[in-house]
Amino acid sequence: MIKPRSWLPTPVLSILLLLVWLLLVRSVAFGQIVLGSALAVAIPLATYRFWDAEPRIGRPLKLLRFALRVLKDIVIANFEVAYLISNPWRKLRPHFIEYPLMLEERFTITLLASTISLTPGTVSANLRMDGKSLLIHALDVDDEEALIEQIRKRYEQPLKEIYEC
Amino acid sequence: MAWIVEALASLLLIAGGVFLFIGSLGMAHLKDFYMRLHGPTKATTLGIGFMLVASMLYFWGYEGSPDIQEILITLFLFITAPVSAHLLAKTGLHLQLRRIDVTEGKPVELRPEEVGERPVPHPDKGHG
Amino acid sequence: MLTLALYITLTLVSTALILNLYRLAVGPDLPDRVLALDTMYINSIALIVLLGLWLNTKTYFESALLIAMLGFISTVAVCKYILRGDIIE
Amino acid sequence: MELLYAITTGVLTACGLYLTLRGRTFPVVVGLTLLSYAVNLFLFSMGGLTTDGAALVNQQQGAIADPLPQALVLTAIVIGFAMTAFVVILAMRARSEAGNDHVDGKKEDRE
Amino acid sequence: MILLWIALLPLLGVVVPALLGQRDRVLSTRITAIAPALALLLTFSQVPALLDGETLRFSVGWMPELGLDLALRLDGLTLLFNLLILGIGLLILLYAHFYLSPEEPFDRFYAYLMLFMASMVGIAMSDNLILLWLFWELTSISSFLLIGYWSHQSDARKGARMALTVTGAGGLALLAGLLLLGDMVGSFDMNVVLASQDVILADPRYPLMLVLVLLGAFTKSAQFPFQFWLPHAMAAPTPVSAYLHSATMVKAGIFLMARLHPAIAGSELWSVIVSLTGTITLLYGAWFALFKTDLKGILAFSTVSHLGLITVLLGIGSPMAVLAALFHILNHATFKAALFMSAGIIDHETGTRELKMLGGLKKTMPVTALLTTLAAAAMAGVPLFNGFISKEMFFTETLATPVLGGLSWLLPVLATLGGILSVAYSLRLVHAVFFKPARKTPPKSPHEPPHLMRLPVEILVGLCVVVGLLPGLMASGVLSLAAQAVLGEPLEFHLSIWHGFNLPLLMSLAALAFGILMYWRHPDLRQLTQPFASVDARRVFERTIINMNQKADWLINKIEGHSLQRYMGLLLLSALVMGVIGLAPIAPLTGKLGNQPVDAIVLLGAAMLIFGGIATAATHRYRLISLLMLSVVGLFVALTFARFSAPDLALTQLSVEVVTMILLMLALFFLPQQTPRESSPLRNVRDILLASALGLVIASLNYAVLTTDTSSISDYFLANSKPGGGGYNVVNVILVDFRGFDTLGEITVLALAGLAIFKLLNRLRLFLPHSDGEGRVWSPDRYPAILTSISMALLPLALLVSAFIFLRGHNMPGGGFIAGLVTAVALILVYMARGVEWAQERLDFPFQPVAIAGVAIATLTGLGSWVFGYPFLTSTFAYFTLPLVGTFELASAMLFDLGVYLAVVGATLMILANLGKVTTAHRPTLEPSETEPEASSPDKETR
Amino acid sequence: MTQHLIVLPVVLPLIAGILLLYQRQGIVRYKRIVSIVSTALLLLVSIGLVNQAASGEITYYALGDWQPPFGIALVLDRLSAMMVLLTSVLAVGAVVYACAGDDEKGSNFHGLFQWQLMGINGAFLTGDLFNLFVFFEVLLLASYALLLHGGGKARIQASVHYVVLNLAGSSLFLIGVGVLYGATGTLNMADMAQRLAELPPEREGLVTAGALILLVVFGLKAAILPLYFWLPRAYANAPAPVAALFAIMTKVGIYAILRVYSLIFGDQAGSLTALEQPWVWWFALATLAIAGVSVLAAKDLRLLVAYLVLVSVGTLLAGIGMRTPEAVSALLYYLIHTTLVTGGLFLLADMIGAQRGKPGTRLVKGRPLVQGQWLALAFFIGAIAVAGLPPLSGALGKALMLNAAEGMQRLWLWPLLLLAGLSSLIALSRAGSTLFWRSQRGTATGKKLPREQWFGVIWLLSAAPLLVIFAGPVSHYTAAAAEQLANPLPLIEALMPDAGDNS
Ligand code: NA
Ligand code: NA
Repeated sequence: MIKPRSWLPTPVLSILLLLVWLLLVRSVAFGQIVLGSALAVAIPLATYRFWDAEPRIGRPLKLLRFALRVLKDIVIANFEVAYLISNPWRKLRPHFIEYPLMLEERFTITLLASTISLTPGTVSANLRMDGKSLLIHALDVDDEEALIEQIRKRYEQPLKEIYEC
Repeated sequence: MAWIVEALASLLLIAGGVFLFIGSLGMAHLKDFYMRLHGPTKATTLGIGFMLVASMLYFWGYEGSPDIQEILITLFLFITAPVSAHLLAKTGLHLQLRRIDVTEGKPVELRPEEVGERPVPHPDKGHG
Repeated sequence: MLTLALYITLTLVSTALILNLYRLAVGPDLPDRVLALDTMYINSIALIVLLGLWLNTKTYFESALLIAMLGFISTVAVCKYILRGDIIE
Repeated sequence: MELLYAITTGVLTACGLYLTLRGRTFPVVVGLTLLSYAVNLFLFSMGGLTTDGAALVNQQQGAIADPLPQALVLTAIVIGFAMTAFVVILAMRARSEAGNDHVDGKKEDRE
Repeated sequence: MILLWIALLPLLGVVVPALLGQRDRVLSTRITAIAPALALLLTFSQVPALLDGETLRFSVGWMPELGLDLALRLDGLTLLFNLLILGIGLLILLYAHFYLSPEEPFDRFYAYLMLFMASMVGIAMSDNLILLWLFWELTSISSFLLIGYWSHQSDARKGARMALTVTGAGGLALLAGLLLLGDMVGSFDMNVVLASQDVILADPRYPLMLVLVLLGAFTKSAQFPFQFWLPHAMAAPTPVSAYLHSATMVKAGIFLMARLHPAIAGSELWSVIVSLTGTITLLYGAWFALFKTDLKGILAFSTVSHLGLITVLLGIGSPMAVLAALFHILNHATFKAALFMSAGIIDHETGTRELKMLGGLKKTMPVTALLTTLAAAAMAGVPLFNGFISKEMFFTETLATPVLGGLSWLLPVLATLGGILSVAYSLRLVHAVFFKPARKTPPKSPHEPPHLMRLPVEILVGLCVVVGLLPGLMASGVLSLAAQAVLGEPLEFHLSIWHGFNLPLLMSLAALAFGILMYWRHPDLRQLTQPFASVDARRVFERTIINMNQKADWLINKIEGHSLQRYMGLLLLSALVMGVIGLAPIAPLTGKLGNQPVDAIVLLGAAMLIFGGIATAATHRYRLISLLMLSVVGLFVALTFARFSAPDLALTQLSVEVVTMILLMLALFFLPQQTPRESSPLRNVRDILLASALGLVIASLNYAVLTTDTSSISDYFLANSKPGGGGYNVVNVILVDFRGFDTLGEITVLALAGLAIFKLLNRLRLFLPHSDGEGRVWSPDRYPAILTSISMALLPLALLVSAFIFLRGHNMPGGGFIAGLVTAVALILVYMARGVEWAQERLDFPFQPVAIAGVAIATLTGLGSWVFGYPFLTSTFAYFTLPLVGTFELASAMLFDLGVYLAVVGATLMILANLGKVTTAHRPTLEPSETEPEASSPDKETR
Repeated sequence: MTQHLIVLPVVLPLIAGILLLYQRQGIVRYKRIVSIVSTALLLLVSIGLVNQAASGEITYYALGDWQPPFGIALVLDRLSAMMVLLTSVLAVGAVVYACAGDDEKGSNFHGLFQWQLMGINGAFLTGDLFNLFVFFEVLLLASYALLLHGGGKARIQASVHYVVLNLAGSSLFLIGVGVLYGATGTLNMADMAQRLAELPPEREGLVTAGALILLVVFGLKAAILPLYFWLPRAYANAPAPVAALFAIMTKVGIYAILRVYSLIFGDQAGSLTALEQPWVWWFALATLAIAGVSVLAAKDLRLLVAYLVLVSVGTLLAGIGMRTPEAVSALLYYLIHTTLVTGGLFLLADMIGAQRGKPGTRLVKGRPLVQGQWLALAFFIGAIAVAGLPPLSGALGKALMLNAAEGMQRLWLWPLLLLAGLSSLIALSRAGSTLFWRSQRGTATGKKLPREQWFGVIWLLSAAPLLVIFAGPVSHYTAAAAEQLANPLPLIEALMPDAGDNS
């Protein structure tokens, strides 16, 4: 595990950047790795000041698992929504739901909000000014509480574990 | 082998197209703004994802070497699409757009402190 | 097979774009139009991908990447404009 | 295809020109922007329309697009952007000086 | 060379008073006088040569392209005029020394006077038509200065302007005439011209030329109907009147007629125009002279009259008539200069020139009275004075000439009438001033002037008398030389007082007798003139000018209208006409290539573009919506570029599009959100027609070019991109190498835009909307949290992408420009998400140096090639191999591209961040409704 | 270094601009020194260029070592050398004048000024049609910025018209260049000329359309009749040193017309030869007529000078319309004269306005002026010169122009030109007598004008007598330049030695 150092303030970001670089250049040649690493070090150094809170990733593996879960949810739930939208006989029951947040940090809240938006059926419509709850618009909901519970369990909890503990 | 890849690619391609279409269809025919918002932000994103996978598969078959570069586009879309959706929803709330009657939820989506102060006359009412 | 798939997909995407255009034209509210525009941007990524498959080239990859990365900024700007008027404050 | 392309350019030009003939600064600016889009399309096509032949000489291909108009258009886009930026802020400034956004800075507002 | 000195000396004389300043008038007068005196001496020194029958000439080339030479001549005519100009000029200088009051800036006066003298000498000596014209107009200008010398007086100003306008206009006609004349003979050389009468008279353009030249002469010499300016020029100080209006300027026209006589006279047209004009002028001037009550007014009108007389003689054109004319030039100059100076003395000593206030000055100013009387007698043509002889000759010639054909008898009668009038006004002048008892007391108590001031008058009067008594001795020499110069051959003549008892003598006597009678009865005649007297030429002139100004103002306002819409309409109309003219002859618009088949993507794109374009125009009143529509066009333009094999353009268009949208929205915030409906339906229809027509032309042109098969220089670029430029991406290689100079200009433009916008934002007073278009208050959530987080996450990724795009540009789509825009957009997103203050804290360097550094790097890259002896912007590239890393290419073009990158980042941020910052600084924070729409703020330093 | 001489008029101001603009704040002295030194160097360089071009040899500079027609080439012939020299002479006067304090009334004056020079010189030197566009944009954007220097409502409003029209003009420029490229396949003007010789007849219409659309653009910059409307207010409202520099801006349009149509549409162009001529001729005459009237209408000295610029535009374009070497020679002489003199008059008007206080340059009664005599003298000289009266340069220029007209041309040109001269005379005499003679009683107040300002005015106005004294050599040069323009073949051959081989 790479530790943050003064010349490498955000190691995870740096690794991510290096990966993105290699994807961009479509090559894993040594020269590109060198160049990519240089950029992966230099860019965080240049943009370090723009991060107001340093997101520490407690458990990277858990993050990966979380990402895969979200991906799966996106695919599966999308089929549902596609069905909902394209079925003209179906009466939709849209909802505005107030979702009380456990998360505190802005960055993690953003991740949660994005996740909610990406998973079909829900859009995070407004983060309250006090940062304590999230207004969600849902396309078709029977049970408000169930939805809140599902979001809490599937997304917010893991995020909290990954970042905020 | 090649034909399997091609078939898979074709399938994914069409699937992507269908999702795009549904996303836009939703945006076109759903009853209120908040509902329309759902279509594009998700179905479309997924549609693009499918098509990119199709493209990757195709070029793998075509060039012979795997290349997952197109993942990046999906990555960027996953980062940016929710922001658009979020801000659009926020804008809709700000403008107090109509929503269909069946919508349930709190009567006021925006709390008083989120609405701002009392309305003021627009200074350039004179010409628009 | 792929050619056929391309045709089908192209038809779907085109229809999607025309639907976007419809929403853009009729509104009724500003956010609807912005949403339509935003969707149009994303759908055009599909067009570029299709073009790449069609022509067997990855020359246009960066164009798609750029839309994915920067396309939302126009949307953000308009939203901010409606919300706050001044988009850089 | 060429005919369709030309018609498109013509329509965009006409729309842009119509807007430049308006009496308020903002539509004029929008018109100039639209006009520059149209002109860029026009200039771009002066080397002919090539469907599959980006001017990258390391890729084997058949017909290669004329790279020169492309380079010219790139320059024109940049210059057009610089000019648009200037003129729109000029419009803003003119409004703050004159109190209205008429292109002639007229005192009275007729509505 | 001596000729050159004669011409130059007065010109040098201009400098003397100007240099001496106003310290010592005596010294100044003396030194100033040296130049003309020397010139006069030099002129005299040439007389022997002239007597030998030579015409002295001097010439150096000046402007061969125009046929202008510095060519001078000295012949009899020049001699005569030089004597007048320099001789009387010297006397005037002396006179002016006393005339000007101590506090007046005499240095200026002297300088003007010398300038005038120099230009008169120039006219007299010019041996080149163009040169003559140059000096001619110079007299107009210097006389303008002299007449307007007392510039605090409205009369002086207006009189000066009128004189300038009339003589200046005449000068322009003269220029045309002289150019025409030169064209007829093929040279502007005076000798050639004077020897080419046959050619000239035979030329069909002769009448036009003659009229133009005579217009010049008549305006200058105050011939009818251009006489009106002269009396008003009397607002000038008297030395000026004495000089300009007796001896010199007004004689310039006469001189011109005399000078060109051998070339352009000798036609019936000449005789008729010139003598008729002269006759009318003669009578007109004389008639009005009789009724003027201003001393100088009388003299002015009498001058007009006498100039008419000389003109008549030149019109008659017979050798003796010419001689008479020359003689009268001399005589008139002497007596009229004397009279003007006397008038000046009277004015100077009594404080008035008004006849009504003068009278009985015989007692207080006996010498002046005597001198004036003698000069007036000469003017009246009393025997034993010089005026008598020339007038006698005039009468003789009027009797002899057949100019008016059947009406030939009329001319002597009119001449006699002129004589009568001249006697009458001369008598009136003398009698009223010196002999009649005064009706009122003048402002000052009159006394004789200082002797030196009177001296010039004495000399001139002396000349009048001596010439009158001994005409043969005093005048024959110079006159014969002058006549020879004008006539081209020696003239045998004999000047004497007594010619026997003949008809001319009878006419003279009749003139004297009836003149006295007329003066006696002139109050009765005054009734007759009343209706004419009310017409004041100056007022008419002023009114005409004012009228002209107003009409011009009206017309120009009508044409210009201060309407951008009109200007734009005209611009587009011009383009339309030009385009149609080009398209008209293209028979089949479709060229050899023909159409490629349309496919679905193209159709879709075209439909989108057309929709977007029309929607942008149609919704223009709802500005934000219009912007959204514009965005559709922008997007599909980018896709069109991609569709037609231009990935670089697609990338550029996409990134520019984003920035443009942000920019337009930033500005829109401070503009009205909607456009009022103010164009009339007619205007809309007109605009739509105009725009569509031009759109059609553009489309046709586009189509015609698209289907044309043209071989272009691009093959070279494709072939040399890799071997010569080191890059596979030809577009990029063109940008940074083949046409790097364009790109250098382009980034300069971008940096300039940043600088210009910075100027615009300076001290900006903003008109701030307190709420949106529907009166809704702004959302209080300034920086939506989700947006702020995403902007942070995106920044490093965007930087990475822009590094990627930058580095691959040379070989693949990309390059410094696009990379720069991506960077800038990512940073702008931070500005949008976090606000100016927050972002500025972290981007705590100014942007201008970044932009300029970009231009600097590009420039330095270009300059680097000088070191190796190559032209500016020559690129180089090389391949390097490092262990493990492998072979890679480094090209100087990449350094150039780095310059582009920096310039783009710097300029874009300069534009957007500055704009954002300005708007934010002015944003009302407290009670929105109570904040005034912004007071001026100090020149804030934004980055 | 001498082989790089041709590119120096572009590079020198570019570098100076970089030095000046790098820091927005900075020591005023330093900026002034850099700016003046650079302009003075530019003057030296351009003297060298004229010297080089005077022999009649045509030299070119292949940027990036890419030979024409492929790369961009700067072409030095008598005309371009002359224009560059004229620009730098004008610039010296303007920049020194600005150092009296105008430069400190806003940001970045000197840097923008230098870049404006870069744009102007580039436009004069380039042999490439698209590069001409780029330099047009450089000089335009710099001029926009400079026009706004010092701020003020009137300037902003004048700018709106100026900028918007020129933006539309830029679009037309691109269309024109595009069509010409599409029809001929090249951008190098000499190459284009050569290709026109073998142009298939079906493309003639295209070339005509492109060329005529370009004519509209150049006409807009040159301020020909239906397109001149942006000029009076923009010029009248510009800060003095900028207005002085603007005196060369219309000449850029005139130069472009001269260059493009004499080179590309010379005798070798067959039926396309001189296609611009009738348009230029008739519209020039109309411009002259309107300008003559406008001069009478002006109620402000600056506006008057602006209209006098318009008179000169009409005159110059009429010279182009005549399209004979004599006429071109005449117009070049006149061009030098009018550029420097109107430039000087703009400066002078500013000085007069400053001395008069509240009435400024409006032609109304005002207080007496400190240094009024000297101002009057300078005004007098400028007025005489610009009205075309002897003994100054305008008279010779006008005589040359009139003399160059042939046959029926005279019938139109002579009356118009002479009457325009007369109306200038009337207007200027009125202006002069109002400003200097009709002053109110009372003592003159106000400060003495700075030496820099006097230098600028004298520097520029001294052209009026100098052009007369050296009329011979100057007109000899212009005649030779005109001769060179009339026969573009040597230029084409100089740029493309293998001309004719690749037919
Ligand atoms: Na590139
Ligand atoms: Na702001």
